[in-house]
Amino acid sequence: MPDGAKMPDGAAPVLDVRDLKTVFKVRGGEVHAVNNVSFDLAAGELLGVVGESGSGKSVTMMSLLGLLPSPPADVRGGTVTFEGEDLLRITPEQLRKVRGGRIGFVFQDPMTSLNPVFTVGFQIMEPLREHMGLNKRDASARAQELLELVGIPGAADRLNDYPTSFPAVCASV
Amino acid sequence: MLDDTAKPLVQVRDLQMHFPIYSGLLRRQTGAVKAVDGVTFDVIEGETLGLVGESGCGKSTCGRAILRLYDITGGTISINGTEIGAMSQGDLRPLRPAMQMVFQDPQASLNPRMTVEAIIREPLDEHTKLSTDEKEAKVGELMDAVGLNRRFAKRYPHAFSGGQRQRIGIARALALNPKFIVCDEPIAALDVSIQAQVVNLLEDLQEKFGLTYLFISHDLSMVRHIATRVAVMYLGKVVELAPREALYADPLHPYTKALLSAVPEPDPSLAQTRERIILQGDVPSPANPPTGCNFCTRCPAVMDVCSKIEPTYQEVQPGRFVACHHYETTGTADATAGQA
Amino acid sequence: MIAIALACDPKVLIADEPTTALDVTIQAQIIELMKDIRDKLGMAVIWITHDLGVIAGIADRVIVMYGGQVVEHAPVQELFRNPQHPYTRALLTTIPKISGARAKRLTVIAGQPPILGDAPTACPFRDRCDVAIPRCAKENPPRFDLGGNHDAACFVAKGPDHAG
Amino acid sequence: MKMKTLLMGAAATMAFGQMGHAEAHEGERGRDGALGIIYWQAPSIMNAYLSGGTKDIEAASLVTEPLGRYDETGAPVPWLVDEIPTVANGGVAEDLTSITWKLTEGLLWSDGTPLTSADVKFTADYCMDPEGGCAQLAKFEGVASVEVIDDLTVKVNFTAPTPNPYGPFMGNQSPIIQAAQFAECTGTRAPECTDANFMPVGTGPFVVTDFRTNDVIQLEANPNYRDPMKPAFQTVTFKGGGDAEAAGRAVLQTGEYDYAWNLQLAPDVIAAMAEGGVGTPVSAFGTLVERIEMNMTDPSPDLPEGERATAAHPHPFLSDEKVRRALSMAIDRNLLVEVGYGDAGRPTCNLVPAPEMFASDNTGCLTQDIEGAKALLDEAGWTDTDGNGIRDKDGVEMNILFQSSTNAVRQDFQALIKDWWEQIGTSVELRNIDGSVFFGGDPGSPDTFQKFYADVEMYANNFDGTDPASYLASYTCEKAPRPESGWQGENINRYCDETYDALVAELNATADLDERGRIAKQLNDMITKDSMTIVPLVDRGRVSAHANTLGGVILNTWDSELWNVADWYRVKE
Amino acid sequence: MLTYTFRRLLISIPTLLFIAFVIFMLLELAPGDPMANMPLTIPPEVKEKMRLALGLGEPWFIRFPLWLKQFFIVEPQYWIDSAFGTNFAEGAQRIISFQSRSPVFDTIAQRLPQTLWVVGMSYVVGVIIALPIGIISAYRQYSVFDQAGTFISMIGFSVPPFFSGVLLIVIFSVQLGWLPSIYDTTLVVNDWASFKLQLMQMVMPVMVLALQTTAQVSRYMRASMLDNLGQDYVRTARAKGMKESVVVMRHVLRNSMIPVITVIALGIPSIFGGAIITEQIFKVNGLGQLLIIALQGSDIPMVMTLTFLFAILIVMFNLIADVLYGVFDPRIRYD
Repeated sequence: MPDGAKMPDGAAPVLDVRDLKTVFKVRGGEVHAVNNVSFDLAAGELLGVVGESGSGKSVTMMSLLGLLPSPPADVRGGTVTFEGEDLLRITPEQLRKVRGGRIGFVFQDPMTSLNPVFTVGFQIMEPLREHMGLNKRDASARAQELLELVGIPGAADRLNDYPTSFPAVCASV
Repeated sequence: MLDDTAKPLVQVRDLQMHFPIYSGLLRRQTGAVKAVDGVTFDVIEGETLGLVGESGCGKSTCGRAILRLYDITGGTISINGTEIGAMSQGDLRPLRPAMQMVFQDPQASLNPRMTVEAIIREPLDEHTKLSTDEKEAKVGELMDAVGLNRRFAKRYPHAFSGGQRQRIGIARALALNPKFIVCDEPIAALDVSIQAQVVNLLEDLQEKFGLTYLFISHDLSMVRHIATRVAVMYLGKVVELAPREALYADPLHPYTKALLSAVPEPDPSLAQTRERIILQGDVPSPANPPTGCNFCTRCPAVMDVCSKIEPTYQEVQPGRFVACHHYETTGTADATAGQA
Repeated sequence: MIAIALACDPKVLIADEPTTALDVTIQAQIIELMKDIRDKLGMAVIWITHDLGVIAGIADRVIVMYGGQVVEHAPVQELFRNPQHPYTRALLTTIPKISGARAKRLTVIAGQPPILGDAPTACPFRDRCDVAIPRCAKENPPRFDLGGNHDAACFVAKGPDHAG
Repeated sequence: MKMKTLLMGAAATMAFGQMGHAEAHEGERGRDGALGIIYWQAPSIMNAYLSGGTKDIEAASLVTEPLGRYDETGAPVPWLVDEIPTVANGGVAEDLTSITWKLTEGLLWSDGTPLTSADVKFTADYCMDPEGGCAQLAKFEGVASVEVIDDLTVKVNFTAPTPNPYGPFMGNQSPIIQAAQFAECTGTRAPECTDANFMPVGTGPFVVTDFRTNDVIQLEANPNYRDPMKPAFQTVTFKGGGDAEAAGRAVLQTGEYDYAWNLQLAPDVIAAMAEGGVGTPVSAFGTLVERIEMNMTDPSPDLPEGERATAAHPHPFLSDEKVRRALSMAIDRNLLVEVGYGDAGRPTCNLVPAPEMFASDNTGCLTQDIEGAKALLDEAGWTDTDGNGIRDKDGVEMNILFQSSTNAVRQDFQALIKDWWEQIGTSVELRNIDGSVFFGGDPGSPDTFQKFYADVEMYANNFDGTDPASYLASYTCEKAPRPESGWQGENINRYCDETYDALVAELNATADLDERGRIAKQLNDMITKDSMTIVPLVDRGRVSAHANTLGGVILNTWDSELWNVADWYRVKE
Repeated sequence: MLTYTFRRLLISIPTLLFIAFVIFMLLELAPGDPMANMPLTIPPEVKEKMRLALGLGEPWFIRFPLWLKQFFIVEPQYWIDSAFGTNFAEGAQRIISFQSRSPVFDTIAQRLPQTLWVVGMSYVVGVIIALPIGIISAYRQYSVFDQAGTFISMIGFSVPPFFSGVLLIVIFSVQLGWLPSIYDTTLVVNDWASFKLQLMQMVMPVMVLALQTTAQVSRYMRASMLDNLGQDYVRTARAKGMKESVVVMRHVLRNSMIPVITVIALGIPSIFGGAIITEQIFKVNGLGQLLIIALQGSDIPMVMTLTFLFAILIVMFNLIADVLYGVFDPRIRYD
């Protein structure tokens, strides 16, 4: 019986999730949305998570990073080891620095996941300024680099666009 | 050549649906979104015609236009021999029972304040003179037919899962014994395991009631499963129409090829080896389509002529229609003799 | 969106259904892009999806979730070639394919997905399972190691001898 | 009990007032600082000739003054003249066709120019200008001309002998305005002279410094006022708007204002406010009588338009004097007063309840007598022959349509009276009509009080000044509203009695005051006590309030409440 | 955007003309007579003369164009004349009130300051109080604070000003004697003492009115915040590791403010409409009181002009609200 999904070789995993348990408090009881989920992730590996809606795959990932609103969500147990720290035990402030800094998150619907009232550039620059302490000019340059990296042509001009004027493909990359 | 025994139930000729764009101080019409721009095809009685394409290509608009949910800009639509393209909405009303629609989002298309029974009965109230008891019996039959428990007749839509809600939508469409149903992305909002249930249901009903479907979807594998023939739309036009097997085995139009190659292959060994055609760029705006061939801006096999002359939509092999210059120049003799 | 996630050179990128709402052609572009970026930046990626086709083309390993639990875990080739959990098997047969033989009729997983409630004391898939045994209703199966870095939470599927 | 307190309060005020006079003469003008007056109806203009509203006329009385006024007893007092002209002192011509006023010497306008007889003549011309829309034109009825005899003497000529020549220039509705200021404002231009209409030059104790229409008026002591010791207050703030309750509160409870006008409030509300001990309510009675008018003609809608409610068709049952008397007997006036007016009302049987010299002593109606009313109807042959509970005679049933204007107190009254009348065997249907329609006088509307398309109606009316002659004269035959007269006319009952008409003529030819009093009482009795054409209910008085620190207030219902504001002063603690 | 604004302005011209006509005809057909409040003792023929002197003798199809001309041509000319010392108006007849016989615009100009001070201030105060209440209520949904906010809103919605106003007066003016119960419109603020007096007399009416604004706006704010807090982009912002304050005050608030700003803008015309009841209670004789007195007195020119001005304001602020929406929300494009 394994402890959970193990990496192919014996190298230390980047992320190691053990027995994660998340419960939603609802009127008249609790919903066990994530139940003793364990897996790990090796450096450079691409792990697929398959399941239908309601199977708990999104909730699992949100639990890792404390993105679920609490209440009603309550991450009950388990450990999430990332770079030697247990993400479930560190302070919210420390966890905040992990989010967007060392762990990135891409969501489903690019249209609703981007804030419609801020420019794309502003939204890319926000974490740069928050986590890497870049000034406005450097952040802008880096944002441009990133857009080029993800293959958006005319990155410099795109920075000042709002998400709505972005085609779906560009918004998601 | 089409099989002579196959009788077209729906004939669409040069259908156009343009939405005007107004601008300027006096709101003069300055252009139009050419959502559907000259579409021609038949739907043969008893078949399922799949209509595929990317979002924004006009496939949904096309479906709605055929049912005359819009006042169309041009072209003709004949259903069961009756020309309805230019009919007034009032004159259409008695014909409505024969043509129905199943919508994509069962959540949004069901009135949350009506019970399931009321939702299914509503078309009966509108279009038939059945007694209350007869209507009740009919609602029960319909619920049986789509696999909904009759006990749930008094419940409201929110009490049902997505798949069940789609069944309610189907039952409503079936209430008036239609011949022709436009299914507009009926499974897009459903989970994988539920999609199969709904598709099987649609197939069963087709067999049982002799229905004809126009099945609009962006899910090419599901269309391959359900459709007998498939039409591929790009930017308001049908670029290719062919029997299912032929289309999937040997797509003629470069767009169809790209589209098929982009479908993910649920077999890792095949997935590794498959060669993908990745289309570059964005779909142009239907308000301002490119000159010549609509696809010329993204076509991997583009030629000079493509950006100048619009290719003719023509039958290049028996039962296979395509609109591409490659088949005009390299086509067979009967292709050059083909009608406009 | 991806640009934002990549902004600070993360070690791990979690992508939650990043292509679900997109057309196939765009989905293909994104998948290619993600592969590129991963190769370039060397980060680990968790890719959440309900589309087995996407997974087949991109993942190294896969975990399958059902009812809030991991029901099967395997390297991608292994999973597709040799699915052990009945749910995984059903899932693979449910989806029609773009190529190959066309099934006359789609396989259906009967019933509805479970409504999650109290901590499960039984296998969450048992009501829809075609190989369920009485034990499935009494105990929630743990993940049995099937060898080759493959495990499945199913009493019926357990044991490497079954894997044949 | 409450009445007593009020009267004692009033008496005390009077006493203070008397003392105050002595005290007030000792100081110099403006010594008492600021005075705050609050009227819950806000003045919109300071020209008495362009407004019928009491609020406007009383506000104007702070600035402009008539030649003579009436005091709190209704007796005339000279104001800008040395004496009131009478036949006895030669001021009124023996043939009663003219009156000659002699201005007091040395009077100045607030701008320092002298007041002359030319101003008096101008005032008359201003109001009598046919284009001007003067609201006080009635005051100048029968005036043929106004002559300037010399700088201080002015003579008013009448077209006919006028036994009461005190219409023009007497009382708050007929103040003198300055010719120089209004010279360009006659006729159609009258409404356009905003400056003059808002800030008139006057002879009164105050002048306007700031006028905000429908809001507030600021005034200061007139530097050229005739008595150098007056007024005691340097400035006046005349605030308008809100409601009577708030005005009462500001004087009786918070003490923010010194004088509040006409507190039309439930008696217990005023009593509760007065407990604050900051101010005192005062009350006084005038000639405003709430009454029921009997329709002497048939208002039946079955009659052709043009004949309906005209003398051509006498009323089917109200033309029987005994019926009218029985209806009057069934009413408990004391209860009505208690319910509707409290201290601000008293039961009356007279159309002319005051002044004393004109008021009849009839009190015969004050006791309710339902049984007597029933007996009277039986005696007159009105019995219930068909057993439906409603008396009838000769096939005519006593179905009464009773209309009034929309007003809470009136609807209470209607309900009570309906009950009493139904007790004596009639059926009563009630109607109430919006005041602006009921009193609007639109000849096209079927709902005006003049048209009287009902059997009985209830409202209140009064007369200006102290002389009831023209008021009583409005009940002559020819004053009945008729289709030919565009339904205009004050004799809305269509009462017609030659004896009454003759007596009115006699009154109009009599100058002797005692004799006039006798005739007036006789006329009053004819139309009320004797014929029961008009059934008076309540004599409505007025309650105002002043701060305890304000001295000199003498509430006057015959003139402006502010008539003696020059004598008001601050009571020293 | 500019074209859109301009086009909307053009459309509002016929709209407003139609509104003017409707108001005029309503007043024309309404039962009411400027002479109704005159004492009954005034003989009818005198009343008739007075009526003619007011211009009521003319039929409506003469009076309506006359009013239009006075409103749109003569009155602006007078403004220009008084501002630049020109003489365009040349003594043309302005719109004159039946009651005060003075130009209605003079009276309106006189009333505007106190209305703006009291009603406007109450609006500002109400909004300033409402926004934090709404934000915190939404962020801490179902907390004690939220419940308290709901309670206050309920009071604001359900307690009418004629009750709350009188209650305040009884407590603070009658019992405690701290604040004046009657607003002094003549007070000139020119030093610290008079400023203090102004504040004191404004406190009660402003609070009474602000309570209502607070109730309304805080509910909108709360609902809008709740709407946005559940949006995907909030999750994105958190996933980017933004501070909670940044998430709420920048991402959520900015989006939530869009509909609230519209509501606030749409509420502004009501400031000019005055607060009839509150003005009446505290004797803040502003535009509301002016309108009600004009109505009571059948002062047709005043009622007509005031209602039409309100109509203009409502139309304009509707436009402003729409334009603001376009300015603040990049999703909206008017073209």
